[in-house]
Amino acid sequence: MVSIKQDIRIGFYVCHCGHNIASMVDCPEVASYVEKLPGVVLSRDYKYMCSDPGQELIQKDIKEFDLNRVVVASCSPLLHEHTFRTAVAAGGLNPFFFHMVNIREHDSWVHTDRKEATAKAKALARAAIRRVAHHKALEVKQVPVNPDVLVVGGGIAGIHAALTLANAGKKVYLVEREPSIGGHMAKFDKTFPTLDCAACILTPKMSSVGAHENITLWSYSEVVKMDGYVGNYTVMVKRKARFINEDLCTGCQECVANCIYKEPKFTDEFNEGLGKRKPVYIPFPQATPQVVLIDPDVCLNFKRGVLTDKCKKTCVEACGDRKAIDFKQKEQFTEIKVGTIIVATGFQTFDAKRVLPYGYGVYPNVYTAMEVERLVNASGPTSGEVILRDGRQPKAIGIIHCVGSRDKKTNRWCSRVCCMYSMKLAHLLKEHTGAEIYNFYIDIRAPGKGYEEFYDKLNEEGVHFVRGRVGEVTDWGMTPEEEGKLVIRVEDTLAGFVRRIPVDMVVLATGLEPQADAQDVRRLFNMSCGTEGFFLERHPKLAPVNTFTDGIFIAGCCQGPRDIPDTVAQAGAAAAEAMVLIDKGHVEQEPNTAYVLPDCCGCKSCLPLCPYTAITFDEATKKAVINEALCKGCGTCVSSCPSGSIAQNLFEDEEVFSEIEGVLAD
Amino acid sequence: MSELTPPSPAAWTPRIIAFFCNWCTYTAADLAGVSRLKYASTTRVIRLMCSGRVDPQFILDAFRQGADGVLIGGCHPGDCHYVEGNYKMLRRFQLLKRLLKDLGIAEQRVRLEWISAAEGERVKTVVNEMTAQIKALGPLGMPQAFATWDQEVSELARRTGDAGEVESQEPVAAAK
Amino acid sequence: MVKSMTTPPATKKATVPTRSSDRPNVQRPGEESVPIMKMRPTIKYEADRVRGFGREIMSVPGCEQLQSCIQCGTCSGVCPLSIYMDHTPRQVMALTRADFKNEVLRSRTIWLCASCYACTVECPQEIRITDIMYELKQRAILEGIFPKRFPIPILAYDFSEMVKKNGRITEMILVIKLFMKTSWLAALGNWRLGIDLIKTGRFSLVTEKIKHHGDIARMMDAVDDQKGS
Amino acid sequence: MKYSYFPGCSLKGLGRAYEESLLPVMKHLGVELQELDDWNCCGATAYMAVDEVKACVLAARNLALAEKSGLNQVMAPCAACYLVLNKAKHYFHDYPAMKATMDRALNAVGLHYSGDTPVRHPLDILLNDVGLEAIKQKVEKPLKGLKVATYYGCQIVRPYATFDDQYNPTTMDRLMEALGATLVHYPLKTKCCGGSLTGTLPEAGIRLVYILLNEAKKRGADCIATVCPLCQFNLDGYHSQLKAQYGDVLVPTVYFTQLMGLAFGLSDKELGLNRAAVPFKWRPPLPAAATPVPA
Repeated sequence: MVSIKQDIRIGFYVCHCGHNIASMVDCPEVASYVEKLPGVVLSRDYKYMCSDPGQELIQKDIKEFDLNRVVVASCSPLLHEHTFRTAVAAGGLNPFFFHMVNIREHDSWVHTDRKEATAKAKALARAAIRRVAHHKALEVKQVPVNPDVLVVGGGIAGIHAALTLANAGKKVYLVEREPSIGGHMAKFDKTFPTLDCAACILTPKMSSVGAHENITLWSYSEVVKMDGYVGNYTVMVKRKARFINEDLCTGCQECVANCIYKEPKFTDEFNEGLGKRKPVYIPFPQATPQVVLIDPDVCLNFKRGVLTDKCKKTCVEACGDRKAIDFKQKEQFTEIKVGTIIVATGFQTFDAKRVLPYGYGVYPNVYTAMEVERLVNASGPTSGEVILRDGRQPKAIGIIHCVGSRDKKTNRWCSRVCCMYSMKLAHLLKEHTGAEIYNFYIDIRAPGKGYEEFYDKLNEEGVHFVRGRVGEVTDWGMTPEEEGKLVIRVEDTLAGFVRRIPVDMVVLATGLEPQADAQDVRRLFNMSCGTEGFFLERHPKLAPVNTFTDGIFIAGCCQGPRDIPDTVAQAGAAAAEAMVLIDKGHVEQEPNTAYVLPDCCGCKSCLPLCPYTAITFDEATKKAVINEALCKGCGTCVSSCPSGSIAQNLFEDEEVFSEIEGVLAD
Repeated sequence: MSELTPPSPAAWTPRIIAFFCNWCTYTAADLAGVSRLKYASTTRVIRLMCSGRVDPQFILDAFRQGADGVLIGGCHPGDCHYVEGNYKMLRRFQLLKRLLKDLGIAEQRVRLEWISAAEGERVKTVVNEMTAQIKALGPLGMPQAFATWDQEVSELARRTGDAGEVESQEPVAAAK
Repeated sequence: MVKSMTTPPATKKATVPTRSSDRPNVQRPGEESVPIMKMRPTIKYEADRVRGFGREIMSVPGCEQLQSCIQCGTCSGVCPLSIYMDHTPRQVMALTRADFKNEVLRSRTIWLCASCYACTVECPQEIRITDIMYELKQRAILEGIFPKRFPIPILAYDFSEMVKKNGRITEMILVIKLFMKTSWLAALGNWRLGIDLIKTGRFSLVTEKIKHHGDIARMMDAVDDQKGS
Repeated sequence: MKYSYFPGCSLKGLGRAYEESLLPVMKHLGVELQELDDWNCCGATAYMAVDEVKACVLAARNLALAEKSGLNQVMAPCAACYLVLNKAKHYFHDYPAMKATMDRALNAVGLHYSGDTPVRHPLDILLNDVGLEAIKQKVEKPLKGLKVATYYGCQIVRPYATFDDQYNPTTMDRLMEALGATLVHYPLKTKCCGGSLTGTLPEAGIRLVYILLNEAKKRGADCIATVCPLCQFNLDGYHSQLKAQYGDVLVPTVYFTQLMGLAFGLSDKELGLNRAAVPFKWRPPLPAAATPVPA
């Protein structure tokens, strides 16, 4: 049989994890099986190895039985490897004389036959026993953390995270793609369920960001490149040309008033296309920074984005001595160094045109919820008056929930906020128009503080709730009362029959989905995405703002749909996580780096393989050299070395071979 | 190419060695567990930091030690935690497949899959698919084959009266 | 004025506490007045379920997705014929999944489905409702549950018999047979149609047949053999 | 361009005007059609209600015959046939048990189906194989001034969206525009005509026909262009009941191929235009002698 070095004394522990493992794996049997394996001095099964008594058991055994290797078979090493290494170290051993076996996520939870699952647990345990005998003592490397933080995205999540960090004295770079921070929240009229005005609660935070000495705000900018590792990231930011010198612009907007275009005539993005703006404009009155910008696509001084200098430039005249307008401005690239990054890039609303039966884009009186937010807003294009595209005031309004949510043909997830914002809009529309209002819903989801009460309130206000997903919105009337109206055809599922309801206005409660470029952002920051395209958290319960890349955190709707309070809470959590690293001052790096063995023949074939240029060639010794600081431990060079002269800590050839051998040795 | 093995016994279940990268596929397998997806208990996962660490020798050794199949899981192209380790693996994998073919090992016995951390469902599908395919192929039985060959060679040597030089160096005893 | 209206007899009994004469009768022209109130419990007991029926339907190719129905009612909302149904398509889905076989197979709904597939393409859970309706029709025909002289199953049956015999359909013969079996009155009501068809040269009683008309029967037998085995 | 042609029972019966107009129009465009030898009923929707498996087996015989004919593609002009043949093909690929049954049944009559033969609709062939440019060049009498409501019905776009959009198909729209006709905004283009319910449950069926006709009339259509023999029959045949029940809502219903024929300068007789109960009297204006036909 396989020989084990004489001095190897292994302690083995199999965890029941309550019933999680024990219900599918016969833990005592695994323990007694392992006990007979060569090198094993002691083998135990225990209810909860990760508990304090469990860890203390390991420490006690190490001393009592003079163990020099420890193997724990329990859950995933991604969850508790660190816990047990710490326990082993506390017992006086080098923490790397430990190996962990995953018999929960990879065994008991995914199999249905107790015999097979037990056999698999034995095989995995046996492999670990063989492997751990080859383990070496290793030292953890400490790397300092740069205390500066980058926050990407200036919606409410990014704003809150940046302010939290800045208030704690950290230096923050806030990068926002749009000309102003504020995100979607800046467009909302009121917020549910308290109905406080979105601008009233957001604007003060926006101004604090603009004025904070610890925050460098770069609006109209994008991150284009990220390098480095936790604690030491190098980031390239593209600052797009707004043709205005931000330092010189005072936000007086005299240029806007004096633009050659007397009337605004271009689509106003902030008002969802319901209003107009000029080529030189400020996105909205409370925009932060209070700096105008010029749209080269429509400005007369440009033609198709290229400077022609053919306009009279009344704006420049109006600006006068301030000289803030700079038509020659080019985009700039700035490199910054930070230790941690918070990604809060938000969401986009579902494109209602994708659900054809609801007629968005076909019937002018079909609106998206975002458009209605602007329509009921006092600072919106109609100053808060609800006037339809055809100039009428609606007497009956249908609000259709779940547009682009809970639908396998578009987005299958529940967007979480639509029920509540639909009810908010129902309330506001009722208040503004006195119209008859119908909500068409599949299920009302109101699970938040004061949310169910808000639903009650709406019922009391006489808003109709019809349980049924609308089949179609049509413009053909079957009865005189339907003529000239939009007709909603729906099954009232609680009444049990089909209804046709004529309305003047249809509001589509569009869902939330990942930003169109979420995949690019994910690659940029080395994150993962869930199948639906939102950024993936490290653990759905226990690490909701961490990502799989250390030092990179996520907050807000880029991780999944959520409302404002949850977003703010999450942004605070992300800021706190960043501060943990900053205040600790250093990070520990897994010592899984590669190193060159003396028998390197100098063939150089490993040099181009390393994406981090950690391998160089020493002309004096004619051998490859690996810079431990640059090596990230992927092991690609190890498996590619033709002479087998590169090895990797924690993943030595003999360790892997013995694992293969062990796992198959039954 | 024909396989080396006799038809499979009824009660036999395949043994598949899976080399999963730490960042994507291992995490996906964890997710499959957390989601309580159910799949065949045929795989034994060996965790590596990156699919780029999978040495072709690991695969050959797995077969030698008695594996019926080898599954390698890495991040999707473009998503590698180490930029491009998965591409390096892909390159090697193509060459290795040719080698295995020449050795008479059926193509379906090795499989390279890109499974991201979010694709727990994919782990289940791939494992089940591969299990079914290998079940159809039957056991590979390399250790037994080695034993037979060794026996033949010893026999030959005994007959030529020079037994000492060709004694088996393979740890065939590892196979039960 | 209210008093002059016909009061439904049932409400005269003291079962309704409020005085009936105080309430305006909201009867619309053409609508029946409330019939005599017959007491019939609508409660369903577990024994009313035909256990396994739902599973059985869901095991038919194309019908698997029924299990993920969220009862949103989109199917009924888009169905052009749901306005005539006793149970809306959504209710049929719920009843099927919950094993209420008798209620489903006796429902008018399955016969009203015109196979336009609007529900199937709109269903947010990608349930192939039309295919489920087909399956339910088949079950009903198989079990002989449909009203006497009800034309749709008769049409379907005649159709299949004619195909089995001739390989093709001669529409006029099919239509005439249908009217004979169901209602002469209906045939009379369609006399204009017949004249039109004759006038426009579309009325033909010459049987369409394929050359190898034995083929169809052989193929059908092959299917039946397999089912039997 | 040569295709195997599966007419289906309707095109030999109630829908013969479809075939009568389809064949000369295709010939005019240089598309060769070879009628599938000894084809049988496609399986159609009524059969689906009796036995889905058998319906698929019926369809499979036609697909096998088409494969045997050596012509790679089969054209099915009737919407119901088009759907059933496609559905059988889907089932053949998606459900191994269904495939086994089909194989077995075909084997009993010495046929074999590999699962490849594409089933094509004439609109698909016209737009994608022949091309609008080639069609435009054949237009001699543009349908100038004719207001058309294009009506696709259910089954060529549902449940399988093969060559056109499921919600808003446009192939016929583009074809009509190429012929010089004016389109009427007709959002009911994929609504149901009632299918066989017009005969079996007239109250329900004829109401659907009424909605279709009424909206076409309200929107000013001179005719409804259709692609399905059953749609044409329903929209055309029940005029007396419709009139009695709903008043004058009639709009002539024609096959799109008949309109193509008119634009190509073919005669009424060649196009079966005399076969409709609600006569379609509009004829393209003669092109001005001096000006060439705009393409």
